Amino acid sequence: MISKVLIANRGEIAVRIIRSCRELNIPAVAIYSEADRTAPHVLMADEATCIGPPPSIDSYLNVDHILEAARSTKADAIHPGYGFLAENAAFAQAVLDAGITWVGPDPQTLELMGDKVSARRLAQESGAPIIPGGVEPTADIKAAEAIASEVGYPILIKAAGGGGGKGMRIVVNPNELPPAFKRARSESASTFADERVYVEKVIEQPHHVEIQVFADRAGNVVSFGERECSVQRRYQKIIEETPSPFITPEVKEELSKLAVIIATACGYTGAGTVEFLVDKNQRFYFLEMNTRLQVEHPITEMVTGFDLVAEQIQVASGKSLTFGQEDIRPRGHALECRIYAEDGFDNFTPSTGRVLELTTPGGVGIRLDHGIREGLEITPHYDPILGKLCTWGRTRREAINRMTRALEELRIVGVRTTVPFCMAVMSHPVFKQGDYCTSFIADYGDDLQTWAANNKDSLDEIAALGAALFSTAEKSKSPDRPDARLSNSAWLRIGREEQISR
Amino acid sequence: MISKVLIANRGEIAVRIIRSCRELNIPAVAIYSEADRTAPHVLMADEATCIGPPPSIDSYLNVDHILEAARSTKADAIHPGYGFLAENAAFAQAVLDAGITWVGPDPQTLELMGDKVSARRLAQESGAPIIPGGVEPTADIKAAEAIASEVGYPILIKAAGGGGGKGMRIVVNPNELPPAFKRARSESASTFADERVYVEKVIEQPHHVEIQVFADRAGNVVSFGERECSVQRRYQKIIEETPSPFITPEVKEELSKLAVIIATACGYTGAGTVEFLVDKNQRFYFLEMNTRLQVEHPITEMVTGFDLVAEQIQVASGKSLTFGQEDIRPRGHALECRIYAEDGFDNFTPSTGRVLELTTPGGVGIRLDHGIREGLEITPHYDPILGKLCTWGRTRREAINRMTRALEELRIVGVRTTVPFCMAVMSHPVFKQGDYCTSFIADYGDDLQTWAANNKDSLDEIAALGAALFSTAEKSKSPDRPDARLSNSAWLRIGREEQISR
Amino acid sequence: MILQATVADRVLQLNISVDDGKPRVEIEGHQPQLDLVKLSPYSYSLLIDGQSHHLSIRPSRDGYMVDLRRRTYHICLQDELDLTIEKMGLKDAGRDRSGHVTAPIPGLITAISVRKGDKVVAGDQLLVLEAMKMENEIAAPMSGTIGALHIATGDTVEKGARLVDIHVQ
Amino acid sequence: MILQATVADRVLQLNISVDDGKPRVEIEGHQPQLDLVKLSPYSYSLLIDGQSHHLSIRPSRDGYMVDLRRRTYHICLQDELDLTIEKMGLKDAGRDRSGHVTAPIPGLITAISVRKGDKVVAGDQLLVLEAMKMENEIAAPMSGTIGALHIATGDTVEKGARLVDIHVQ
Repeated sequence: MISKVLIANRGEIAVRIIRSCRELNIPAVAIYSEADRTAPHVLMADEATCIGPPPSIDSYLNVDHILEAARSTKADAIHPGYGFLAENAAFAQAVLDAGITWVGPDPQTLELMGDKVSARRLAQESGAPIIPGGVEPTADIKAAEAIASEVGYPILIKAAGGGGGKGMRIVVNPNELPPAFKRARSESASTFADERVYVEKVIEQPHHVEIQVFADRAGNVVSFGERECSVQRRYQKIIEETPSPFITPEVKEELSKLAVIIATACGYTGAGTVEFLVDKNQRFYFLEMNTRLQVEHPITEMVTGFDLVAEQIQVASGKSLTFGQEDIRPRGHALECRIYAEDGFDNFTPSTGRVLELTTPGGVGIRLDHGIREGLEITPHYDPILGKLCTWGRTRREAINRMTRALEELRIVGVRTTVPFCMAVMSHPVFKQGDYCTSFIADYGDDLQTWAANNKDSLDEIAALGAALFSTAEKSKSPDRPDARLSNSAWLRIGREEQISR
Repeated sequence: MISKVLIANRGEIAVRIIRSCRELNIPAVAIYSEADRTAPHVLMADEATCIGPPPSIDSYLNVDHILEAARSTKADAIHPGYGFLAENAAFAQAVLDAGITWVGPDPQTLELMGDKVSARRLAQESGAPIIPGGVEPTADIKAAEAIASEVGYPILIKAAGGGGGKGMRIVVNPNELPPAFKRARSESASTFADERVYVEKVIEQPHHVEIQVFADRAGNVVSFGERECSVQRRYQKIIEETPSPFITPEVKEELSKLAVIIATACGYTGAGTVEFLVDKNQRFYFLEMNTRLQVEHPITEMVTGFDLVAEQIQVASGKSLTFGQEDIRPRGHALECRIYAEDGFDNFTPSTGRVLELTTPGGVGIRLDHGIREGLEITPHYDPILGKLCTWGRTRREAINRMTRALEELRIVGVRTTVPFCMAVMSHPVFKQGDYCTSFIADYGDDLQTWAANNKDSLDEIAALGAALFSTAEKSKSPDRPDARLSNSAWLRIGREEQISR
Repeated sequence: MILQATVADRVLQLNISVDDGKPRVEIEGHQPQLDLVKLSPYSYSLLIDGQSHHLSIRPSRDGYMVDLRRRTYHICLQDELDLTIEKMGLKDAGRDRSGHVTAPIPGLITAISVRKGDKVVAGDQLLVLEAMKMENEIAAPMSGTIGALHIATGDTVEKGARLVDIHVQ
Repeated sequence: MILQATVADRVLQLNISVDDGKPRVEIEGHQPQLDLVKLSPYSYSLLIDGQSHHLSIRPSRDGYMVDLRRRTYHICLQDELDLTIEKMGLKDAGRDRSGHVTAPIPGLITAISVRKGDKVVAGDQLLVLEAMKMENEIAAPMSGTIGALHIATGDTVEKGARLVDIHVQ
């Protein structure tokens, strides 16, 4: 049994985990860097311990401090959330060595599936196709040329040690290969200290589709169905939905089956995600397995009714699943929009500042997970995710209309967010038809900009009126610029409201 | 087709209706009294019109002003919400006479079901049992005595024109009848201008169970299942749930069937609720029909997935139901706690004041509908409902644990609310077992108080520490009481945080 | 500095000092690690030995109101000087022979039945206070002569607001 | 009073007056009914001919920032005096021969490669600005001599903050 959980994370995911701990009646310990003393996860937790200065490397990635925090608060389990140390096998091992329960798969499984080569090999042995060419990375141009001519151009070159799009390039014909390979190899070496790269077939109009799996120690493994995650910017997801509007029931069935086989083969426990690419002809390829809770897990919770974090804690405490595959019956349609502190119309430039106002949406079919509050400073130290807004509808159309309504209700003033960008996506005909692939943002970026500009123009006058009334009211209050004509009841009313408003 | 909806209401229900209008892409017009200029329903609506001074009689009940607002904003439909004019047949008729669509049943149906005598007669003719004795009200002591001896003591005397418990008394033996009848008759006459009273059999350990029905103009009528509403104070509901933890599947089936027959018989359209009392032996009696949207409709939406307000608007615009009885498949368990501006531990005394802080709960399985914001003044003019917190769980137990967690997260500072009272109910063993009837609060009020006191004691020291640190920090800032010992970095830190915090 | 905190019917002794730039409070014989940070005009985060509490603290008429875990605590704080004054009975010195009738609930004054100088008997109706659709008759708690009326018909009053003074003969 | 509002590339004329105690604004040839009420330190409700708008308004470096329907508008307001000053070219009078290198994104200064007095060629690396895990090299936009450095390693800077001055020879 678990009697106290330390959450080795921050932000919305730490808040998310605290909620499930509360519902299970298990006390939760927050850790925080000096920059996060007043963050919501600290306010909501039962206990909170400072584990270092703002830089992640000194705090949220500081294994010794985190273990010391667990010892001093007598936490007997650690939930890593996602990111930071969630997929770090050495950390998981250190947690186990300290006699603490690790809410996640075994360190051996983290290691096995964290290595691209061994993960792909396991997938292949499990019967999952992998992208042609991408079995072993290489630093040798001759080997690269051989793979390329075997799988056919265009090909993709990708760093072996990396992710997030770094060192990635597409090569359309053989002449371009040697220089592109050379540059990718050196970028890969400098960024990831590993000069090997993958040479892969380019998948046309790819869809990113993933399967949520769940396993206990007794060997029960189930699939919670798929999520379509093809709205991406810089190879990072921004909008997800379930069910996928693209894949056929047959493909869905097969991906679920493969994901369960893979999870079984690697001895998985807890919540995991098997990622696939699906091309325009519904041909699919294993991509990788994420050996942790996924950012977008709430949409699966919305359609299935399960609390995946609570189930993670139950499994970690040694319990077997209390449900079988037949109990997982998705209903309706769910969407997630990630709320990043980024300007979606300015190349997703990060934004920092103080949250001056926060008003959250409510009512039917809404779920909001966030880690901010009014008055909180958004610093550049950490991942820019502020929260996730999810909607559920009986139909995809209802979920989209609800998302538009909820995005309109969500007021975050003080930092720029991806809210208006997500509103533009919701109104785009290609998205509405469910007919998009991973190049959606690249292909339709101009449309989305235009939508933003159209809506902006019509509101210029209102904004100008607001500013003019505000400035005139301010001047009429200021003693050094008394404007007799404007010091009248209308302006005084504003002043009075202000005095009493807090 | 409806092109613009005026919402003849305020508070959480006006906000609720605006949300569905938005999702249907229909502009919404808010009306507001002078006390509500900055209320959320005004801020969220597309348009807003002032319809008079604060007292309801001059604003939200002012038929002429409301119709004028509809005319001037070119609204072609009026949604009345609940309360105010929602069940007023004359208003509904005036709306229709003005050529405006009424989102509700026909005025004739309002009239028929609004009159207790005709409603009970119709229910009886439809095959629904009614409480013995309660067919016709009377002002005659002889008739009262005859009914009483027929149905047997104890009996209940109840005003014919009233509701909300006014003029109600229980009589245990024949001697007490004449004086009790006399007092009830005169109270009834002075309060409702109708001296007639009902003399009814007392139902032992009654449960208040109601069926949500829905009908279109084409004669399709469906049942959305039941709600158990037995946690009541002063005959007003405070906590509701679905499914009922008490009634048997057979009773549930039969109540649904009867409700559909009654709705069909009265020519109902839109959303309505048929209320029953169920005694400890599962014997049931028709109580009344509420010919409007019910406060507690969200829990039905949570288990069935339907948006009842959107369906109301569709039906009002002339469309037939796009679903049948077989499409209504409730899943899991939902609970509602009403958040009133009342002190649940001080006899539900109303509380007024400014909302100084509002933090809303989020995450898995939560729904919040409210009509407040930070800085809003809660005035004594209107119904004290601030909002409704609903949770969904795969099981009743999960929904209760989630509700406890969500009530803890909901911070409303500045006015007293029923939040702590609801927390006490969630932790009470009788409620947890689902073994409660309408006398629950009366029977276990002391337990709930004790729970509150127990939890209070343990937190006294923390509150005292907070106040002491606060007062010392305040003093160290104040120039007229400089306390050198305390003007140190720790206190300055507080001061600095304050300066930057807004 | 010694403070005496009264919370409902409990009296707590607090000894406040400063140690190495940090506030130290001894309460009920123990001295917890404390960290108080302001979040917003009314809201504070207080860590007590690492236990996290989210409080609202604001001054009130007779002390402080603290909101904690959805309950409101009224805290009266007295330092040595306050306690000395109380012991000497100075606080009662100014009390006059007036009875103050205060509002038991917040509401609207919809009717006033008395005027200044009227003689009333305990139980006589003074005024009607309407709150959330309920009419509440406010009766004289004692016999005497009506002094000042602090309200007029149509006024909104807070709970505890002084409504009418009655001078006892 | 005449105000000129610049919103992005649009210029709007506003004529503000008071009529019977109420503000009247003529904008683009029409004069809507207006009602502005403050809700919180930054938040306002504005009714324009009954159309409801929930805005956030706050002063910024060069005017006002208005948040409306989830977008931020930068509004520059100029009255007759401001416009006269601008016409006379007085605003440009103080401009010197310095190039100001500003932060293109908010972030942390993790390295500085130049010192005051250094000569740089356009394209030379000046410093590294780290934002949300990405390192951004900031290069000299022009050749010249480094003047003032407004930042130090470890500083957090806002978007648009002045980082380094370059004097053009």
